[in-house]
Amino acid sequence: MSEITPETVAAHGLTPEEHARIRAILGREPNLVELGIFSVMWSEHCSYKSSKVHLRRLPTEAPWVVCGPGENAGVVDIGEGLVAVFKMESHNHPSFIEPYQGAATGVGGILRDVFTMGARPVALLDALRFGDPAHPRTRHLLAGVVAGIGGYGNCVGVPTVGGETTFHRRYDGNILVNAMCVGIARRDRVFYARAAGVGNPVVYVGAKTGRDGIHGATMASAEFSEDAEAKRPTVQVGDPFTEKLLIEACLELMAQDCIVAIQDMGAAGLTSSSFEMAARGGTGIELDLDRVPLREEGMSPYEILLSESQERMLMVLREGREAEARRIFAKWELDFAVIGRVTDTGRLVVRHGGTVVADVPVAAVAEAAPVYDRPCTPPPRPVPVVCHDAAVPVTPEEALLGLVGAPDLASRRWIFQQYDWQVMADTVLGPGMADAAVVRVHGTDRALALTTDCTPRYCEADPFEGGKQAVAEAFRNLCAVGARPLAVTDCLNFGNPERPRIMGQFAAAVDGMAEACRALDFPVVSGNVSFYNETDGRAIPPTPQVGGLGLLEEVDRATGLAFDRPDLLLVLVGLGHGWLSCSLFLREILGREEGAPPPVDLALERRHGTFVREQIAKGRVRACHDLSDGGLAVALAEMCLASGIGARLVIPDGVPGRFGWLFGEDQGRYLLAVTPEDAPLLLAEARAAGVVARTVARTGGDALILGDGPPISLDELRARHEGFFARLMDE
Amino acid sequence: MRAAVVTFPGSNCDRDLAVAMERVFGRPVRRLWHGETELPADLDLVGLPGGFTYGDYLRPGAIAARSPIVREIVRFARRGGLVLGICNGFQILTEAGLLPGALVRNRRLLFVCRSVRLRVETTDSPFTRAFPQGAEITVPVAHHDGNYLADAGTLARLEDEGRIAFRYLDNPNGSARDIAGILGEGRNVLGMMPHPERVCDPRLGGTDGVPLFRSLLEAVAGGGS
Amino acid sequence: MRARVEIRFRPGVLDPEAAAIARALGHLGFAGVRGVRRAKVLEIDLATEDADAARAEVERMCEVLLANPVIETYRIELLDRG
Amino acid sequence: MRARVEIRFRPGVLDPEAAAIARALGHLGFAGVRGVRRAKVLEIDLATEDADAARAEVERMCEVLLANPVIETYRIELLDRG
Ligand SMILES: Nc1ncnc2c1ncn2[C@@H]1O[C@H](COP(=O)(O)OP(=O)(O)O)[C@@H](O)[C@H]1O
Ligand SMILES: [Mg+2]
Repeated sequence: MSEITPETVAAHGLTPEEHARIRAILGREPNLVELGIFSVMWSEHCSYKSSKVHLRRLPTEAPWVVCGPGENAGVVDIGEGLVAVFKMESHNHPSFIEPYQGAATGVGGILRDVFTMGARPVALLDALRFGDPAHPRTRHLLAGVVAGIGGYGNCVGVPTVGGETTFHRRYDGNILVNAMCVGIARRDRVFYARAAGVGNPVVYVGAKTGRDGIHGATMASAEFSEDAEAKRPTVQVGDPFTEKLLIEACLELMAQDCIVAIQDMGAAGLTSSSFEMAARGGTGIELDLDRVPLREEGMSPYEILLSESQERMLMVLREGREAEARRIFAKWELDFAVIGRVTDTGRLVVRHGGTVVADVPVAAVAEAAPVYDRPCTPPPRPVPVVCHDAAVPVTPEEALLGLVGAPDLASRRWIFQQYDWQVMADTVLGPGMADAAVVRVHGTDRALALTTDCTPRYCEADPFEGGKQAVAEAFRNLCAVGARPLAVTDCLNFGNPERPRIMGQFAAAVDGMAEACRALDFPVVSGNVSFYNETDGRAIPPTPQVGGLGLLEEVDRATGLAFDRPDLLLVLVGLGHGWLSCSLFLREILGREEGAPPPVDLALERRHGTFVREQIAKGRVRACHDLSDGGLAVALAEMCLASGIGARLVIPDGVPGRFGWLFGEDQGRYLLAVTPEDAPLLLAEARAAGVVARTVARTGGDALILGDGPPISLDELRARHEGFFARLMDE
Repeated sequence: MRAAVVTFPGSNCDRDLAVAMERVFGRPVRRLWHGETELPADLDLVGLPGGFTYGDYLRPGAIAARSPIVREIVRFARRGGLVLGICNGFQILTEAGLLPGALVRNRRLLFVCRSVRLRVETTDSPFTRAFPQGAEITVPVAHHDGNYLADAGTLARLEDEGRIAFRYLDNPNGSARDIAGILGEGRNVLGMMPHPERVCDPRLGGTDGVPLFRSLLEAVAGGGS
Repeated sequence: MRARVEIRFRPGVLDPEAAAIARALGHLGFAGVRGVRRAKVLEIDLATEDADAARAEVERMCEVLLANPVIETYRIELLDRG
Repeated sequence: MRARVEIRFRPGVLDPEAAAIARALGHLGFAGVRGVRRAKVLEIDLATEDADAARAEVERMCEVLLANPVIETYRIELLDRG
């Protein structure tokens, strides 16, 4: 075994102090395999060493939470003996290197996190951030990422029902690909990754192990082989077909009483899966690498342990049930191998070729994992900028046409048409149809509502308010379809945590999220942190992506964007102050990226959300949309486009600024379509509930009219809305 | 109506198809595994569902078309049994030689999932008899390889024999003559790219697929096509 | 023995992927591209060392699975094990 | 001038399609199949008749569009116009 030099240690991303700690734990110098194990277990990705102290501040509990952070995915009760299992994860860097495979394997990974807990995956969402549309790579990255997400999700047969896509030059060198998966399981059949039962077999299932994505740091150590370059592709290739078989086989086995613990092999593959199972269960595990199904010849123990080959799972079975399990995996033509046992030694002992190649104490490694409270520079609190009507060189109609065709607001049809969002035949409201996707819980009258949200320009200006806003917008999008918001998953994408400014952004965003989650009773049950999203010292805007899940008890109440008829009244819920600071209007129309984002009043947010949900439950709301980017005018335009029916918006006398009234992004607001008969009741109940609500528009015709301005035909509006992607992607 | 739906490795609309059939037929649908070497003796209808059998590797439907059960389905069809192939099921039927032509990559090369308008071109089949003549319906497509092609002679014969069951009004994939679905020579086999099973439940945005399944029910109750 | 099977669309079958590649090359400024055709190659390692047996076996593989005669033609070549 | 580009996965990159084809051949009774590898071939007709210019141009096409260097390698061959 080669000698461990300071260079080897550094190449494994470990500091000299961490190296010393390893020596103290082992009572000796680690060998290379052990160094590899520590390197991945103590990596930022696996250990959350920079984020842990902050993540503790997020609320994680509620009566309906069955399992919070710490397992493969979060679990919440959705009634009728069922639970929803969900999580979001990033695959940013791989998607930048190889957009198709990077995004595809991102989807594969998040699916495994969900079905490993015994849930059948029922929906996928994707939150994407690209660079400037004019940047030469953007088109290629966008095409590849979308094809990869579709290529994987469509093939496994899980509908991709929603997501988010925005563009900003600050993502030119660091795109974000965050994928969320939601599954449904029986409450009494949730599986955890906690090894138990000394002597129980440890079983490997799925695809064979190759030299995929082996920890980049190790490339530096020359002693592996001369042709290391050729032998070690760092890009993993996904095989959705095998994943589909793996889902079916695992769920079939889970219906039997064979499994003690199960864990997917994600980052750091066999190492982290076996380690985490043992750590959670307080046991030891013995592995025999000679029994691992391999795709290539001559793989070293180091490579086998650290391979990130996709579509693999590790299980602990009840002793004596191997044959039954093997039969199921044989039926699905998947590899199945007993590769080890659970022990009571508390150590991970790995053998290869008859000798022990690694022997490390599990609990000590987990407990001694470094935790850093890194220096934080609190972000400055920006001041709002004001924008007077006189400073706007365009008409409101021109501004609206500009906004609906802007990269961040244009129709995403080009994207979601490449996703099968209907497979499984339970998608009630798909992409482009509502503020949140609505997926029926198969065989019941219930439905889940799903959304992803974050407004990076707010987070950049003020990470605390931005973090709050991301949670509040998710909450609002769920309420807007009539769902009761239950819980949140997140994916916190930031720059280099070793820089105090970045760490300050992170801490503030987490604080903002925590405050909103607490106020809205909307706990975080799973999540993921992605640091080091920066190139040449330029970080992405802070992007704490939030994934929200809500529950509708009556699927028939699910409410979309589209009016179903003319002569409906549109009621605006919530009060606007014409907040244009940090708005999309300011950026797209006036070319100014500045000022404080709109503050979120969490008490109002909650009150308004509850009111909207109650009105929807009473069957009074024919269509609903929350107000977000682009404010009232854009929300109304989107509703008109979704329904093919026009509307006339009445601008009240005496508003301080027309542009602020039309395009301001004050938070906590909704637009509800109601019949003239229902409107008085709804308005009276609003008053009683302390909710500001007023009628602002009436549906009808085939144009959108802003106040006494000229009509904007829906055809023109649509051409602008659809034009951006058509131009960008079809030349 | 005694119907069955086959599951191959990689099928993913098998449940959807069975649910839609059960909804319209009002009775349970058998589920068959691709490895089975015999069909149940008393079947009226076999459904080949959508999905990505064998990951669409080699050619969509190619590997599944060589399964033991497909040999039996070919025999069943030759005896006059009803066979419905949707999306990947259509691809399997062409690969198995039960239907002429082939389905290749969409002209724009992208996967396409959206609703399309179709015209029912013939009501003279056990799959379409419950539609009004010339009916226009809205049915979703979701595929990467739905671009139907066949040689000129085959296309002419399909037209002459009235075997084009459905035509796109807004062709999403470049199919020759806007073909969305075709009948076999005996009119007892239908392959189509759009997914009628996705529009059998008003909650999912439409019921335009129901007449297709009702046609089958009538055909079987009426003792043949 | 190793066999190499080259499978391509029959003449006259429009290949949208080849057409797209030709178009993309044009857009990228490769003005001299007159046309693009595509084929796929499968290299199959066989147990047998008998050339005739190998060819016959691969011929059957093509008929049974590897090529779709409605749209494709194929050509088999035997290679020394590389 | 016609160029022929053969593109294949780098060694070690998973090729699930090739594996599925090998498995399918096995199921169909071709017991002698030891392994399958896949490649794709692009035949490009070029305006130029200068071999060096053609090779340089196709080399650039591979870099810019045709091959994905992260997972693929390619080989260029010049053919007489067939
Ligand atoms: N990457 C994506 N994948 C799938 N659907 C997407 C994606 N990006 C946007 N969408 C869908 O497009 C629609 C419009 O997106 P967006 O403008 O972000 O909605 P909203 O403002 O209502 O939150 C939504 O239905 C959303 O789910
Ligand atoms: Mg919204």
